[in-house]
Amino acid sequence: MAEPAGRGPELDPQLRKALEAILLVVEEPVAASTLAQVLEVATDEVEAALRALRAEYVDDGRGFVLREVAGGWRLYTDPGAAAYVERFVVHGRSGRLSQAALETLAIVAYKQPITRTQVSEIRGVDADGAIRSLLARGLVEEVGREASPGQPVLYGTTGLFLESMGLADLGQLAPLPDSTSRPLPPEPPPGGYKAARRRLDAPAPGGGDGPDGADDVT
Amino acid sequence: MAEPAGRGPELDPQLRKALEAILLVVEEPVAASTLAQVLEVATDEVEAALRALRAEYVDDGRGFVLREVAGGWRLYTDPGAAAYVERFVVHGRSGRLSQAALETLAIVAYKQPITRTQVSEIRGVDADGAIRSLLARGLVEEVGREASPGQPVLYGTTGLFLESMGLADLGQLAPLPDSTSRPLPPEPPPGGYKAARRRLDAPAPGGGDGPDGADDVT
Amino acid sequence: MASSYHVAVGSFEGPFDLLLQLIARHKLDIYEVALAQITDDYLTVVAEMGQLNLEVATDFLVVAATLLELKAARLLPDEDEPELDELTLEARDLLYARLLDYRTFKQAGQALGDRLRALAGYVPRAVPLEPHLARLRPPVKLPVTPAGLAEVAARVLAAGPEPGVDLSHLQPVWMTVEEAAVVVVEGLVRAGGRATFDQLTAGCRHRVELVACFLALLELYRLAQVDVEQRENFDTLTVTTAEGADPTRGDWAQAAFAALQSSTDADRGRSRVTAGG
Repeated sequence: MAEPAGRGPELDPQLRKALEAILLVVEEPVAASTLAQVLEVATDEVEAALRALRAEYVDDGRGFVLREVAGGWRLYTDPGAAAYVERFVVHGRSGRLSQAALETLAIVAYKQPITRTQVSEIRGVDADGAIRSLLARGLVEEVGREASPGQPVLYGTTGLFLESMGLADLGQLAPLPDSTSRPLPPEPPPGGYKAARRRLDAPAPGGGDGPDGADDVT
Repeated sequence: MAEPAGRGPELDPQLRKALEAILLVVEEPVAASTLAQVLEVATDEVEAALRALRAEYVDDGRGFVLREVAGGWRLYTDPGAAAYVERFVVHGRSGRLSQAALETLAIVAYKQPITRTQVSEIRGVDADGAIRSLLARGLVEEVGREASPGQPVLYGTTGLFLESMGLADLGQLAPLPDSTSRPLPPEPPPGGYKAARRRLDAPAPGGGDGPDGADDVT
Repeated sequence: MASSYHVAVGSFEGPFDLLLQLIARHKLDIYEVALAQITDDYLTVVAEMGQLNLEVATDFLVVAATLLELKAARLLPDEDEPELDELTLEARDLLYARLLDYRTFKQAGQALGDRLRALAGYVPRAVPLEPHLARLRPPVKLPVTPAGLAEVAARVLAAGPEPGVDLSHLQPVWMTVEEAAVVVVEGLVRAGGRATFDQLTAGCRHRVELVACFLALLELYRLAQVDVEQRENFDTLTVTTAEGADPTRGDWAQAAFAALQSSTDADRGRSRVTAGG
């Protein structure tokens, strides 16, 4: 994918200058097609130039890199300089996510669109706090409403999620391990469930003629 | 001022990488002395490197330039690419608000005047980016400073905000929906079991609390 | 006593996470484990949650009920009928499927977290536009009506931040299983030794309390303090004091309480041994 060092031929200086200037002001990854439109150049050409530029930055050992994520291109600091950059970026972009938030993020990412209740069912506990946190961080968003009673909100992941994960699109998410392919383990019932049930079903032993005092209770 | 083309000798690759990474993320011009401190390099050396970098960008015809303004250094788009950048800004995404920015705007609107920290506390994540974006779009502005240690800036909404919402003044903001539509808090436990529990915990069952004692419970 | 327990309350994310941790602690493979094996440990942790005044969330109790049922089935003597009860098996399969599902997403979440950390070194440029460019930006279109903004504000203001540890289910406890046992025992005494489950739990105001009472009932049944009668599945449960007990005297209640107490103590003793070994 990355072009070899040879930078000259396909990188028109004017195109490079325009691309670099625009990349400096984008606030989210910008699609090659958008750049092509603004620059009135074929998308192919823009893409080729972006790839050449990406390779050039790497070859030159620059402090910034050009990445293609979330369906677009954007400038990032080179991780090699992270130690210095941290001093100037007061707040980490999303801090550290709690385990609850990560679980919830995974469920939303792989099952989207999904309702809050469905997330809670998988987690076994309420997911409100975690979803709220992910909403606030811009990693998930409301994507619609389910056509069912109460019309619960459906959630999905955002472009920022893809960007943070370094993914071009959701198709690049690592496949989930298939847990259902394994057979269920045995649950040895030494006593036998049927036997247990039968005892429950058996008529009450003795004392069946409890006094009618029961009425007083309620 | 600008060094001649000769770029090699005085620009240590590691120093250049660190400087470029930092320059990519700083929002305000950053002083050479600050960079020197963080990088643990003499200020002279940093200044020389910055000047060399500035010259390098010019020589290479990059789309960005390094300028020394207001006692610091910052990256700017190259004026030679202004036409493209302007077209991108005008035709770019028409200032759609992110969910994070919208939530922050709602908080500022209903809780103004409010500090950045207070907004962050309510949202549970850092609000700097969202406030910056709202400031840049003219929807919120600084309205004063809190009379507390550090005198943090207080933010409020702008006239443009009212105009965008079609409101004459803040008094026309829709009242907050009643919070009772949220899940009810848990009900108190049924009367009696606490008392009963105490009896269970009581040391010796005196034997006297037979059926007659039970009547007291209800 | 709780300190000897390695699974600290609050260090797991929910009932399935707790199950996974218990399975791991016993060095059992998730595909080999008989869930009933970890019933005691699970109940001990849930009881601790109650003592720490954490809400014993409904889902913890639902899982507890399934585990208890599995365990009860294992403890009962084998009779000539080797078939498994369909409902119990179904409950087991469902629980197990949910556990595996949860495990899948827990692992996926960890992978996402690893990836986030690995990529944290890439910081995007996110710098305000130069003033002359900012002026060119088209005016923002607010995507909401005033009423919509109010809704957003209400939601965000009511929510508050996510707690550091996941205690989002932290609420005042309604009723522990121990307390529920008192409700059942005393209700039964007052009723003269026979009452329906509905009558015994008429004072319960929340589903969690009902579940707690049901667990207490199962425990009393296990301890042979009560008998339970049900004509058919989903029919009314009728509870009676165990055969031969005279409910009109205090002795039966005291005996039941004593049995509960020693059972709890025994459970804790077992847990200590398990945790130590």
